[in-house]
Amino acid sequence: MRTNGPLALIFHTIFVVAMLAPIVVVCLVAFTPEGYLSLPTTSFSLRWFRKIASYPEFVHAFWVSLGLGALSSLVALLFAVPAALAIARYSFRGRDAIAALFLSPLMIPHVVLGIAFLRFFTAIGMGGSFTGLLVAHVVVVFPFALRLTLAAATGMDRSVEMAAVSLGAGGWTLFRRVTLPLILPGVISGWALAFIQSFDDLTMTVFLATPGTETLPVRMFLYIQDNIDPLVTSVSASVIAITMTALILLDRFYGLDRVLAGKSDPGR
Amino acid sequence: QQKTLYVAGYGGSFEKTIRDEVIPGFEQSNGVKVEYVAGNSTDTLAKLQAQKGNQQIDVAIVDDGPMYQAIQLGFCGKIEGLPADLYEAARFKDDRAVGIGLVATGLMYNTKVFAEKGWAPPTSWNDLKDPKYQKQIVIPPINNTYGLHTLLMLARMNGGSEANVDTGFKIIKTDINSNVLAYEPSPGKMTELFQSGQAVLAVWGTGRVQSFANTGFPVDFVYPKEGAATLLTSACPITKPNASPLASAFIKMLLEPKTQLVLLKDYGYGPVLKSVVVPPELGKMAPIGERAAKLYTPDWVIINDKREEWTKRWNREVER
Amino acid sequence: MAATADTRDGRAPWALTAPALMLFVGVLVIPLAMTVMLSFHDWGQYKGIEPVFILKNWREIATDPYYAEMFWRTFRIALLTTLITAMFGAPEAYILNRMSGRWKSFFLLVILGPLLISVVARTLGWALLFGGNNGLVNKLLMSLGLIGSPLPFMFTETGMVIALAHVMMPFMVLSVWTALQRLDPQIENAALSLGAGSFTIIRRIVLPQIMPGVLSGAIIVFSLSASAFATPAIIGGRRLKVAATLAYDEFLNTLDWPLGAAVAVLLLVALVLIVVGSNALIERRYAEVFR
Amino acid sequence: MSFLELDRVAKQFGPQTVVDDFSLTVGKGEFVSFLGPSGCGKTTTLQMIAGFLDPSRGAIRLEGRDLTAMQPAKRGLGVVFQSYALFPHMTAAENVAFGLEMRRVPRAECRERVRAALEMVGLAGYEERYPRRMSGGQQQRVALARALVIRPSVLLLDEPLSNLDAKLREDMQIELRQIQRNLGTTTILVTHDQNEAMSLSDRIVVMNQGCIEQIGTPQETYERPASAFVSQFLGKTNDLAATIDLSATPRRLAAGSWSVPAPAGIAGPVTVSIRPERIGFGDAGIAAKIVTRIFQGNHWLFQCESECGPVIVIRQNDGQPQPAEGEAVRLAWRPEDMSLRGAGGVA
Amino acid sequence: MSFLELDRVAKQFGPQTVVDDFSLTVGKGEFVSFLGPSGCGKTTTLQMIAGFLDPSRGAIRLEGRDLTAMQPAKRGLGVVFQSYALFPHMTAAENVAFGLEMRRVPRAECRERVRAALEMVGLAGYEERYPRRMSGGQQQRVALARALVIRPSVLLLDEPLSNLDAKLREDMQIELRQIQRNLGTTTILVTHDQNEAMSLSDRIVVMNQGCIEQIGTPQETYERPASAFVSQFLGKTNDLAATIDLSATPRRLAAGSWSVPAPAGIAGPVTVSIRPERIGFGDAGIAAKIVTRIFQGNHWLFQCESECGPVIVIRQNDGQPQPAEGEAVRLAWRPEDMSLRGAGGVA
Ligand SMILES: Nc1ncnc2c1ncn2[C@@H]1O[C@H](COP(=O)(O)OP(=O)(O)OP(=O)(O)O)[C@@H](O)[C@H]1O
Ligand SMILES: Nc1ncnc2c1ncn2[C@@H]1O[C@H](COP(=O)(O)OP(=O)(O)OP(=O)(O)O)[C@@H](O)[C@H]1O
Ligand SMILES: CC(C)C[C@H](N)C(=O)O
Ligand SMILES: [Mg+2]
Ligand SMILES: [Mg+2]
Repeated sequence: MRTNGPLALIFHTIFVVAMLAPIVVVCLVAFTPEGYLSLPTTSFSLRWFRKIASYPEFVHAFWVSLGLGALSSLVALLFAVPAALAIARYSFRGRDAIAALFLSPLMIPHVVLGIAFLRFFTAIGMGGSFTGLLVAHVVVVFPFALRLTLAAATGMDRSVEMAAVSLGAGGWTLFRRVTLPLILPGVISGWALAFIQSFDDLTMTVFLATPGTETLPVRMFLYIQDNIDPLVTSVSASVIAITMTALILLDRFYGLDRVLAGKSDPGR
Repeated sequence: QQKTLYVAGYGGSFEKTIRDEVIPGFEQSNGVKVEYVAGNSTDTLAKLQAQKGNQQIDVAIVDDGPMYQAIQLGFCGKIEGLPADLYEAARFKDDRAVGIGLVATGLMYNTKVFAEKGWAPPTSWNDLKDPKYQKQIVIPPINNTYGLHTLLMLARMNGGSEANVDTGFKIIKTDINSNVLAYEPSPGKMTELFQSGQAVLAVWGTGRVQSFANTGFPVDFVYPKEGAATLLTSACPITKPNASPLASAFIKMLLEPKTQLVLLKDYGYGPVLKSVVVPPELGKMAPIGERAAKLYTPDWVIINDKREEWTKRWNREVER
Repeated sequence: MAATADTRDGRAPWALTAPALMLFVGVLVIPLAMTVMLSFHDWGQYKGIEPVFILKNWREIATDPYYAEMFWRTFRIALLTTLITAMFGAPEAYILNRMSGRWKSFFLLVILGPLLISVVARTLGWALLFGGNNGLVNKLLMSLGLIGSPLPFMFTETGMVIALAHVMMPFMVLSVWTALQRLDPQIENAALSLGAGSFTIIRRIVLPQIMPGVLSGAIIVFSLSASAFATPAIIGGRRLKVAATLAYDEFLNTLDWPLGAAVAVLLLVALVLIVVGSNALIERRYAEVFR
Repeated sequence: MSFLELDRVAKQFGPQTVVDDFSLTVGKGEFVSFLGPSGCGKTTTLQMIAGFLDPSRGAIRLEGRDLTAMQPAKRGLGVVFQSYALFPHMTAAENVAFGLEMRRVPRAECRERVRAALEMVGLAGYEERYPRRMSGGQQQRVALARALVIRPSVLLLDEPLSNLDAKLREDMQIELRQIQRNLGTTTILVTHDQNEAMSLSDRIVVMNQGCIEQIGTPQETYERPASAFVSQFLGKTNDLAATIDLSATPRRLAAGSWSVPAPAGIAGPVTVSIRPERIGFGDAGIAAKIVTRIFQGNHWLFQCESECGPVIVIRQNDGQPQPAEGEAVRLAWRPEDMSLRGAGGVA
Repeated sequence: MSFLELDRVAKQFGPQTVVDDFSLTVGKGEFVSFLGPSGCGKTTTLQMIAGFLDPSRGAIRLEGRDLTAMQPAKRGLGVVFQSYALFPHMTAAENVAFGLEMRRVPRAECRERVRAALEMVGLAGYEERYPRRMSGGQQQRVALARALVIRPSVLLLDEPLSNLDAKLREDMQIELRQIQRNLGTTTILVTHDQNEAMSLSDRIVVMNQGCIEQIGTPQETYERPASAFVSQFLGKTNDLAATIDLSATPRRLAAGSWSVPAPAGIAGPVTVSIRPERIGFGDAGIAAKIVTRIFQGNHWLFQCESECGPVIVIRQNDGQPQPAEGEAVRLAWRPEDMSLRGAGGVA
């Protein structure tokens, strides 16, 4: 197998540094002993991490975000995967229009979506419910699930599916045992982006969240109403730390490349 | 069945204060559950408009500017039985809302940077024109009350008035605009710009500056010699079918001297009741006593009439 | 070649899209239709929203060059962002794909990193790096004597594009990476044996085959950048408004929802046209890859 | 009994007709091969039988029932694809086990049958290997095992042995034949290898440009080709230009210096077809010179330039000295081994 | 002159050694074939020569220069992959033109050469077709045209004709041989087809389990196999158990009722190897019964059960009546056609 040349590795290094720089800075600030945003120079302090403990609503909001993100991206996949397969494989009348409709949540500013959903849910008596928030998130993250699944499904070798059919696999089994594993990299990437998008959304969620269903970004946004202080950075650093821990555990017990590259032979 | 009262108000430390100091007592004495819906003034107002005719919120706490809009749009009900010793400035027409805290709009500056550079602390609105602050000033935009005050003050100092703010626009456009780093309404962003050293001078309110200074950051507030304008944090009960009488009760609780002192301590709000006695250590910045008396209170009747037009003009002339 | 017989194709795509279509019609189309309706309503400072049918807002947008300027900036920024993410993200995905298993997943996650922390904290990072005289990078560059005055970043269009490209990068990298999974490495070897250099292989052999992925990434990035609110608001500030911040302003500060709705609907329509148009163009250009 | 029936089947891709007017009846347990030049429509026909492509015209019936009405999964087919179509995300064993799992074969039996199938194709020990890590021939054998293990009632094989060496190929052929005999599996084999087709099939279908040229037993098609195409395509054939000399009595068929008594009913210029393995080197016959001599293991192939044009000759490698390149020889054959064609057809 | 040299090359995949101690010197313009069972490491070796895989040990030199130091693109190779590896997003013509474009061949010349190349492989008229819309054999031919059109100095062919019918295959073989002769192209061919290897190659490399078993001309490897493996792998061989009877004078080699004078230097139980095409039916010889008779076009294959075990016999299809299945026959061969192995090796 061909490996990356020195030029590629230099490019890669610069790329990764540029991607990480702002984040590293934020994480560093989390360790400041000062009461305001500053890079720790002489000493590091955990005071801003300790302070998280005195805001139980942050912890609660984290769980809400986690649950909402996981649930909405999962539900979105349930709808998006079949739709993506249809769009990738068939040319039928209205295909382009449907594809455009499915992508439209990407194209509307989230403020507008937030208010549109708030009006709509209020009108149908679903205002302020978690279901409403969930449905809105499903719609908003749907395009990610769709587009990435689509990227994996277009141009897939169909004879493999035919082989499965000839061996007696039909419908659901065919999908679960053959089609899904083949498009798995796309599905997982789609899920990851959908999850993160839901986890990160602020502008729409501000309108739909009610007390008890406030997400972490909403909580942080409200927290910095009067003042920005390093708590924002320590919360961000904690989220990163939690994510990394989860991923390392996943890698240990399952293998990340299996998740990300699908189960097919890793080494080629 | 226990009833729920929805109170919409600012997030952050304000929310914390209300949750800790006001809500428990209120719930106990009224046998009701209070849900606090956090959001800044504009978010709350947008929610009111979106849920028009089907309001969830019972009490709204917003800045005075948005409050006038809310009243105009008919969202606010009448408050019965307001205390008598309310400052006149805290009253709204027909008692459709009431001020719960008094804030002065003036200048905030970074004391450490000023000291390092050997600059004298600002004293006047005219200091905003000083070219040495090139790209280091932050002013909230016009749809924020602080921005509106800046425009009004500059107009008044130069012979204008609420009815005629042309001079204000002209000065901002020609003399101040080049010094302005950003027209930033968000308090979080404002503090960030100071903390990262990008801004050193700003137009802001006493409440905000007080809590910023409380974090240990070297900033101070200046009442400009031409005068500072009054800004009110205000509350109103929301009109809705079978509105709860507890809405007014909740607002009145906010006006109790005990609550007023808490707001002063935690949030730098000047009390709106003449009768509240302020302990000296709490009143360093807040508009109290004599400072409160000297404040300039804009004429909102005229402003409201013109505001839409000014906003358009500001967007097209200043922020471009 | 279709796996299911041609005659049965008639119903299958509809059956597969039906659940998603129902979801969208149920909870997106109606609110969107309400928003479109809203854009034809009247609004006044005192009266609020009046449910009448007038063209006032649309006329205003059409005639006032202020809006044209905002939209022009919006699409300029979105296009630049898309180009940058494609130019850096696609090669990076390619490099990642050639790494060995463990490094591959590690760096993939590193690249997802920016999305894990909220916009607020992320842009804070940019401000600390580039903001004013105290920005780390600026300080470093100035002390090295490479630049005389700090590089302007905050409140500039450049800053907006860079910050947007930074957040959008994972979308591009992941999309391209997904498409790369399907590539047969022997095909690259074939090109190599025919005398193609690395660059030619990428341009002539790899790129056309991963076009579905690049297209997906570009569509996501372009749409998201054109409708992004937080990053332009925080980095660009109010003086560099884009369509989304404009709509935000009308919705939240002025409360003139009909005007805001008109701006949003226009943005949506423009984006749909651009995306569907370029999608069709690229699918036609690379028809063989998309079947 | 007609088990599988193709009735005037045709397939078009866009404007191009790729298979046309294809009618064939296959009996239960029969072994039929499709032979034909590359691109003549063999794979397309097979795919239609498998139900992966719909015929543009005509009908395909399995046990009298229209195929299109049956779910592909329900047809009980075993298919080997020309491109293998292995599941890339499954090991060899998992690939083979798949069809059994679909049939809910108990776990233990399944394991045993998979083991046996892999052993049969010579891949014992490769159970845990992923397709991408196997050689071309190994992949092909996994595909074969996968199709055979389910003991299908119909086997459709598209060049299933094309990447195997002669030895293994023969083993597999024997395996195939045995399975087909023991289980009564109806088998359709697409192959480019004539020996394979001839040694395995009950009947051979020779195709050309989407149409059937001839259907018959191996010996029929080889010895009594229905057309010039078939005779050229199956094995090698020498076509020599000759004339029937009417002036002589009895009439003589002559080519160069060589002449034999002519059969009746034909006159003028004719084409003489003769298989290369029927030509011997002798003292009489047409004069020729050996141009190249190619060693082919069990036989030698001679390309000769004769007075009647190029002629190829095959001689069994019986260990006797063979004529060298450049040597002048005489080529002879028995009159009954040649066939005559006049201007148009077969005589 | 050694043009291409492999010096004790080995390749490991993980713990598994797939090619080991492979040394070979190929002269300029030589035609060498790799023959060996499926999975023996042919593709792997070829890929190392092409530079797509790095040897785990050993060196590969092209014109004396280490291959790993040369850019793959600079090696002037033409490669045909076992899996074709066509560019799926390019038409047949674009696929073939690619290598020419890389060499900056002028547009008009390029077009002409592409046309000629496609015509040569019988694909004139398929210029605009995309690979996915072609049959297996057509794709393989595009791959071949793509490799040949650049007139490479080294051609590496991995089963380039496996999906072609016999006729086309022969045309292509002739093409290949001609190109190789005219341009002096050094060619390495991986094939599972012995006839192909024998008729094309100057030398054959017989591989087994990653190691070289024998290198030699086609006739050498067939007639004088270096090991039992080679003799079994190339063509068919009958191995009969026999004994050398020391009690008789002169010593005799006997199997069943058959016996001949024994050669010197060996004693006890031996294995007699004899090629099936060297066995004739006669009046004397060992007694056997014909079990199956398989028609193979230009020859017949008989599987017999003899008194010394199973024996296969190949007879040219000379048109004479052949023994039928079940018939009792006697099998005979010339003493010089058999080879003897004692307990261990080749005698
Ligand atoms: N990537 C890989 N990882 C591990 N083993 C491999 C890999 N590629 C090939 N092998 C193994 O190496 C051996 C040699 O493979 P190679 O492809 O060279 O065989 P081959 O001689 O070309 O066989 P065939 O005639 O079937 O194509 C095989 O046993 C195969 O399973
Ligand atoms: N999807 C398609 N679209 C258009 N033409 C096609 C398509 N698939 C095959 N063809 C054409 O149909 C003809 C028959 O193809 P088919 O695959 O049936 O040939 P085949 O007999 O299997 O040949 P081979 O022995 O080379 O595999 C070929 O000329 C091929 O180019
Ligand atoms: C992709 C998102 C993180 C973009 C974000 N909502 C913004 O406006 O910047
Ligand atoms: Mg085929
Ligand atoms: Mg191979």
